[in-house]
Amino acid sequence: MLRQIEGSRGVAETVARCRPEVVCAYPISPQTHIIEAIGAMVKAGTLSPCEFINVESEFAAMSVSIGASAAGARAYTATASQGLLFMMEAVYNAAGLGLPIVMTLANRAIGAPINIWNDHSDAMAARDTGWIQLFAETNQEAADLHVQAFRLAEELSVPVMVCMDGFILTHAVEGIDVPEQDDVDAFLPTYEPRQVLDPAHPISIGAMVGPEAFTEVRYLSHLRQLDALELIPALASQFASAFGRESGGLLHTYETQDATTIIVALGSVLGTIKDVVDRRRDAGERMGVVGITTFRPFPFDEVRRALEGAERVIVVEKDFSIGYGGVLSTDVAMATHDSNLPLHTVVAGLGGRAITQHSLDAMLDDAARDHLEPVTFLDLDLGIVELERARMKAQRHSGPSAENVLSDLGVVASRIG
Amino acid sequence: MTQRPVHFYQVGSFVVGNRLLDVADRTVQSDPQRSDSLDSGHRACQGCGEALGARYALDAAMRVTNGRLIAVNATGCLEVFSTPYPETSWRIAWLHSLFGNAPAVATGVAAAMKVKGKSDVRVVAQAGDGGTVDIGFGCLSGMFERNDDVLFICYDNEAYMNTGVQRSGATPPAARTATTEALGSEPGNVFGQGKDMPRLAMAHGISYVATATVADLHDLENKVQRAMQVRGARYLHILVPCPLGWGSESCDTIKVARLAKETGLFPVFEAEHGIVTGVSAIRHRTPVESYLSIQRRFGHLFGEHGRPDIVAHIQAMADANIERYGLMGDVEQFAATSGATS
Amino acid sequence: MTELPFAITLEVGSSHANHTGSWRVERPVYVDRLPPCNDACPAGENIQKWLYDAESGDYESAWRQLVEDNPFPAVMGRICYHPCESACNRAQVDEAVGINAIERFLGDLAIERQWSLPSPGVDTGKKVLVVGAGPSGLSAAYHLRRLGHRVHLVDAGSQLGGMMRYGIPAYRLPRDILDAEINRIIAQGVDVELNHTVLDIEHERHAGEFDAVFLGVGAQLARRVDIPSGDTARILDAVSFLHQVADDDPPLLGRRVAIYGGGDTALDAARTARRLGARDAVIVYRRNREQMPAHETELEEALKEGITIRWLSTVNHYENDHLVIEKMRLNEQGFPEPTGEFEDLGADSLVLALGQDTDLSLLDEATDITIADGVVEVSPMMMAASNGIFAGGDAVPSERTATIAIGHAKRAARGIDAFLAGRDVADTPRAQLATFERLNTWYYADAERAHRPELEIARRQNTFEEIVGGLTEENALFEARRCLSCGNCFECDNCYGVCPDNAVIKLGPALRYEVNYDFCKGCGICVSECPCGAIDMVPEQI
Amino acid sequence: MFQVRFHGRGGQGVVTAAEMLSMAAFDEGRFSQAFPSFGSERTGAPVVSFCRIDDRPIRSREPVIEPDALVIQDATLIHQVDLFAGLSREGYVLINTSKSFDELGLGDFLSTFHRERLLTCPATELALEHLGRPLPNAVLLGGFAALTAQVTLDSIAAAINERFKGATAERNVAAATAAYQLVKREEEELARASTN
Repeated sequence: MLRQIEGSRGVAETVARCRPEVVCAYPISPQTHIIEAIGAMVKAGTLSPCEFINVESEFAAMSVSIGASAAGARAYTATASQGLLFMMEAVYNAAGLGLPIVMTLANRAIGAPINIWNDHSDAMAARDTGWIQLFAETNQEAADLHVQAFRLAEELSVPVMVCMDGFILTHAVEGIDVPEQDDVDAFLPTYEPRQVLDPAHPISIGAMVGPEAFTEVRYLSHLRQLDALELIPALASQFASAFGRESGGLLHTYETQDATTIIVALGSVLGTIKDVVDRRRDAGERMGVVGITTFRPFPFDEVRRALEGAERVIVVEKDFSIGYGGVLSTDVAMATHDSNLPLHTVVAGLGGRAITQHSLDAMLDDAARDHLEPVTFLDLDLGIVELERARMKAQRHSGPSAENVLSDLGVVASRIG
Repeated sequence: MTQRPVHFYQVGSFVVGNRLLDVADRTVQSDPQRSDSLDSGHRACQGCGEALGARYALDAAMRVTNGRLIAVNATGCLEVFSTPYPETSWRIAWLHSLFGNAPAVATGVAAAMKVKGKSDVRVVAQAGDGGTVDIGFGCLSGMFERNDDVLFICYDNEAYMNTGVQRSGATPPAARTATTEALGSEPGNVFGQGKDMPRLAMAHGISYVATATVADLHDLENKVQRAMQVRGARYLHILVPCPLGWGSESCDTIKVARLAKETGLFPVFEAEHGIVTGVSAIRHRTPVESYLSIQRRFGHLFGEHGRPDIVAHIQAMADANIERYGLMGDVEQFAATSGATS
Repeated sequence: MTELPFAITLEVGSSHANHTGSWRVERPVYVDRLPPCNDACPAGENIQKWLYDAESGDYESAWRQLVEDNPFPAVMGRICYHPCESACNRAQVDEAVGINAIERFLGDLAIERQWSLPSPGVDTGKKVLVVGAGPSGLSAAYHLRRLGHRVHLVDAGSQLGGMMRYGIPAYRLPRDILDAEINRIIAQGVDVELNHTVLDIEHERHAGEFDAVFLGVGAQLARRVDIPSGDTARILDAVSFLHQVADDDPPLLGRRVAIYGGGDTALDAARTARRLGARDAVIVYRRNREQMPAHETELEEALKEGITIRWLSTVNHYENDHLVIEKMRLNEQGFPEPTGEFEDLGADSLVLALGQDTDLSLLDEATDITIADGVVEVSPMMMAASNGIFAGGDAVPSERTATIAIGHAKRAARGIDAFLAGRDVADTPRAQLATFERLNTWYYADAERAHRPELEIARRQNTFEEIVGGLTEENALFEARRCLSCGNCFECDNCYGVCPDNAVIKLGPALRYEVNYDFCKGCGICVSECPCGAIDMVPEQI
Repeated sequence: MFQVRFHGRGGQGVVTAAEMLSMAAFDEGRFSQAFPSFGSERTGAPVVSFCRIDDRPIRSREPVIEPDALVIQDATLIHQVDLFAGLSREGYVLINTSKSFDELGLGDFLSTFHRERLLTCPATELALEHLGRPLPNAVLLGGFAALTAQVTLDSIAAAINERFKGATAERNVAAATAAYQLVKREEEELARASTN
C-alpha cells in the first residue's frame, strides 16, 4: 500500500519484513531514523524474533553482525560516513569471511572538515572491500533494494551495502509502497548459511592464509561478485514480477536510445537530472541518462552497451578522489576505453551542496558549446578559493582553511538548501 | 594422639590427576577422554603457556557445557599458531575475525544462539592481553556493560608476542620488550599506573570475574566451571608465561606462573558482582627476585650493574597486592580451595 | 553442510599433519630411580613399592611386598633403627615419612588377620643346615624354604629368636608379636632342633648330609674387663642379665645400679634395671655423647625414663658399696685419656655392657675359613667357605643390628640357592638414586608426620608394657600417603596434563604413560613438573 | 507543480509542517514531496523545509529555489535571512504574526506582489490559545489551506491526525480550523476593500 512516509521509515519497515534476527547499530546522522524505527519495532514485539543490540561503536556494530552471521543468523546494520570508516576493518573482514550481512549506508561526506551532509565519499571509501554496493535513486527503490539485497547476499555469501543519499532520501517524506510481508516471505527464503558455527559440526572459520593461497581466495571473491552481475538482473526481474514495479538491477537507462549526450550518475540526483534532461529534450537536445544501481560489482558490459551511440558522456558524481578526479568516471572510462568517447567529470554536491537544475543547465550549456572541462566542479566559488590561496601565499600561519572560508561566506545558516 | 581426618593425599591435590581421588574429582586434564580443544600439531613455541592455558580453559568449558560451546578468537599468537592454512588445531567450533573485536563478535554469536532458541550453546571469547586490555578494550567494555552472555578469557603473556614482543598495556614495570629496551636510567617498561584489567572488569559489576594461572589447574578449572554456571558477561584473566618473550626456560613455564602467584605479583582471586569473594592464598611466600631473576626480560635488574632499587620497588608492589587481597591465608584453606578434601 | 569456503575455513584435526616433533633437540624419557629409603634399607626392602600399595589402602599387597624381603615386619616395625627414615627425602620438606611405624602397622595387621607367608617353593631335594635361630637364621630359613630347599634349624637356646628374645627387652618387643612372626616362619616347614649346641660344623654337616650351611650364631659372649673389686661387689654382664630377665628369672640388683658401657645394650640394661625397681640406674661411659654408639632415639628414651649418665668416666675399681670413677678427657685425636681425678659413685651392683663377641669354636675344624677380629670373613654373597658354608648377622663383619642380619640372610639364601644350583648369582645393577634435587615438592601437600602414641613415663617405671604404640589405620594411611614416591611414577597425570602439545599418551591404570614423539617439541615441562623426578631429558641424536 | 518553502526556527516544527502538508496533498491523491534543509537541528537555529505538490511523480531533489508559497513561522527571521529569495511575483506569503506588513517593515517590498496573496496569521497566539504551547506549525497549515487552496482544510486535519494523536491532534485541528477561518475572513475583507 502506498503511504506518504519518510524514507528512513520505509527502509526500516522493509528491513523488518525481511525478518532480520540480529540488528545492531550505533547512531550517526543521517542513519538514525532507520535504526530508531527498527529498535521500536523490536521493543514493540512487531519484529520478532530479533535481537536489537545497542553497541558502543560502529566497529562493534559490524563485529556483532559478523558473529551473528557466522552463527547462522540473518544480520543487518546501518551506518554512514565516519561510522563506515570506523568499522572499515570489520567491513573488509565480513566480506573476506563471506558473511551475507546487509547494511544500509546513508551516504554522507567524510571530514575533516566535519560535515554531516550528503555526498558519496563514504561509499567510495568502501569500494574495494568486497561488498556488493547498490545505489537507490528513490526511497521506493531504497526499500525494494533491501529485499533483493538479503536474497542476493545469502545466495552468494557476500555482504551487500544498500546506499541511499543521506537526508535527501533518508529524511524525505514521499509516497512509498512498503513491500508486503507475504510477498517478502515468498521472495526471500530463510537464511541457509553456506558455513555455520555449530558445536555438532565444529569447524575453524577465519584461518590465517599465506602467500600460497591468498591470491586464490581473493580471486574466488572476485568470481562471486562476477556471479552477482548475472544474479542481480535476474533478481530484479523476479522482483518486478512479484511486486509489480521495477527496482534494482545493474543500471537504469533513460532516454538513451537516440542520445548523443549521456549523463551518468548514482543515486537520488538522477531525478533532478531527468527533469533537466526532459526540458532540454523538449528544446531539441538529444540527451539521455544512465543511472548506475550496481556500483560494485561494476557492470562494465552493460555500461558500455548503454553508452553506445553517444558522442559525449558526462559523469556527475558526488565524490572526488583528491589529486586524481572522479571515481565513478574512472570506472565508466574503463568501460568505454576502446571507443574514444569524450568523457567529462562533473564533481557536484560535495558535503551536501544542493545540485540545482539551474547549475546543471549552465553546465550542460557549456557542454553544448564544447566548453565543458574534462573535470568540472559544479558551483565552485573560485572567489573564495582565490582569497584563501592568497592568504596562504601571504603568510605561513594563515589559519584553518575551513574556518577562513566560512568567515568569507558570512552567515551560512541563511543559505537555502 | 590427635585423630585427624585423612584429607591430604600422598601428593596433595596439586597434581593433575591424583590416582587416590575419585575420577570425578580429578581435573579435566587427567581425563583420557578430554576434548583436547586445542590439539597437537599447533605451531606454538616450545613450552608455550598460552597453548596450555587455552586447552585448560576450553577443555574445562567443554566439560561443563557437554560440548555445546563456540569459541571466538582475537588475532594474536593463539590464533596464528593454531590456524595457519591448511591446518587448524581446534577441535571446537571456532571463529576468528579481528584483533580488537572478539568481544563484539562473541556478542553476535550469543545473540544468534538466543534468537534461534539455542541458548544451551555457550560462547567463549578469547584474546591475548593486547586484544583485551588495549585494542579490544572498547568492545570488551561494551560487552560487559550490556551484560551479554559471553565468557571472555584473557590469556595474559604481558606483551605483543605475535609481533615480536612489543610492550602492551599489560606489560609489567621494568620489563624489557622490543619497544621498552633495557636502556637509560629507567630501563625497561615504565612504572605507570598499570591497567588492572580484572578490577576494570569488576568495575562493570558483572556477575563473575576471576584470575588464574597455568600453575594451578584445579583452581583454573573450578573458575571456568563457576563462570559457566552463570549467565551474562563474565571475565577470566589467566597468566600464561611466554618463554620466548619473557626469556625463561621452556621447561619453566609453569614454575614461572607459580612464582608469579607465590610472590604476590599476580594475585589469584575471584569476584562476584564487583566484590572479591575469594583468594588463592600464597603457600610459600617468595621474594620477587626468585620470580624476576629467571626471566631475561628482567635480566638488567641483576648482576654487576643490577638495580636493587627497582627490584625493591617491584617487591613493594607485590607486598601491596598481598596486603590488598589478604593473600597470606593458611595452607589448609588453600588446599581446601584447591579441592584437596577427600 | 556444503563444501567449506576455500582456505579461510578448515576442518578439525587437520593439524595432525604437522609433526612438531621435528623441532625437538631433547626428548623426555620415563625412568625408575632408586628411592633413598630402599637404598638405605639393610634388609633390602622395596619400601617405596609397599608404601605405594598401602597408600591405596591395599594393606595385604603392601605386606606381601614387604615380606618378599623381610619376614619380620611386626618385629622390625618395633626394633629397627630405620636408616630408611634417615635417608627419606621428605625429611628435607618437613619430616621423614614414618616408614617404621607403617611397617609395624602392616606387621601387626598381618598377625591380627593371620595372613600367611607365601608358600614354600617346589622342593629341590637339597638340605641346608641353619645354625642359630636369631634374626639371620630365621630369615635365612624363610628365604631358603621359599626357594624350595629343606631347612634344618638348630639353636643352643631353649626358645627361638636369639637376640630378638634374649637381647631386646619386652617393653620394646612384646613376646607374643615375636612368637607370632617366628611361628609363621616355622609353619613354612622348617625342621627345628633346640637346646642343641653345634660344636663342629663339618661333623654336623656330614652327619646330617647337608648340602649347605648358614651360620647365624650371633654374638653371645659378653666382653669382660678385669675390675678390681671387693668380694661383696656384685658384678654381672648385660647379655646374661637381659637373658635372665627374658627367662623371667631376673637377678637381684639392689636400689642403685651402675651400667658400664655406651651401646644400645647398656641402655637396655639400664632401662630394664629401672623396671626391676632400681631407684638409680647410672650409666658410666668413657667418652662423650657425640661418640656414644647407642642410637640417639634409644638414648633419649632412656633419659626420659630417668636414666643418668656419667660422661667421660671409667670405672677404676669397685668398693663394696660404691664405684671409684676416674674422670677422662678427650685428646686432640678425640681419644679419651685419664685425668687422675677420681670420684665415688654409690652402687649396689655393676652391669658390664662392653660389647659382645661371637663364639666361633664350631669352626675350629673347618677348612678355608678366614676369621678376623673375631668374626668370619664372607663374600658379597655371604659365602664363608667355598664348600658351601655361608654366614650372616653378628658373626660377620658389619654393624650389629637385627635388620642387617635379615639383609644378610636374604643375600645368603640367594647365594646358597645359586651354590646349590651350581651357578653364579647375577648381581642386578642398582638404579640411579632418586635425589631430592629431582623432586618437584610443590605438588606434595603439606602434611606433618603422624607420630605413634607413647606410654607415659610414670607407667614405665614398673612394667614391661610396650612403650611405643601402633598407628591407627587412619594414621597409617595418612602416613603412607606422605611418601613422595621418589623416582618412581605414581601416575599423577602431571605429564599428561602439562604438555602444551598433548604429546603424552595415558596408557591407563598401572600402565603409566608414553610420549608421542611425533608432536613432543621437547620443551621439558613434563620433566620439571613431574613431582617425583621419574622423567629424564636426554639429547636427541642429531 | 506547486512548491512551498517553510521558514522558522529549530523547535517550531518547521520540518513537520512541510511533512504534514505533503501528507495532506497525498491524501488528496496527489504526488508530493517534503524534505528539510538538512542541518543539525538545534533549537533556535534558522530552519528551512520544503514541500512540492504535483499531479505527476516528483523526481527533482533540489531544494525549493523558486517557491510558489512561503510559510514564515517566525517573523523575527525577516531581516536576518533572505526569506523571499526566488519568490515569484505570483507567489503566496503567509507570516505568523499579529502585526501588519508595514509594522514588519515589509510594506514597500511586498507592494510588487498580489496583495491578496500576502496574509498574516497570529498562529502562535492561536496555538497558545488552543494548545497552551507556542507551536504554530500545524496552525499555519490551516491558514495555508485557506490562502492557497492547494489542499482542503479536511486533508490538513487528516494529516494532523496522522501525525499527532489524541488531544494534541484535536486541539491542533481546532487551532488550524480557527486559522483557516481567520485567513478566510482576512481574504474577504481584502476583497471587499478592493471592490470599494
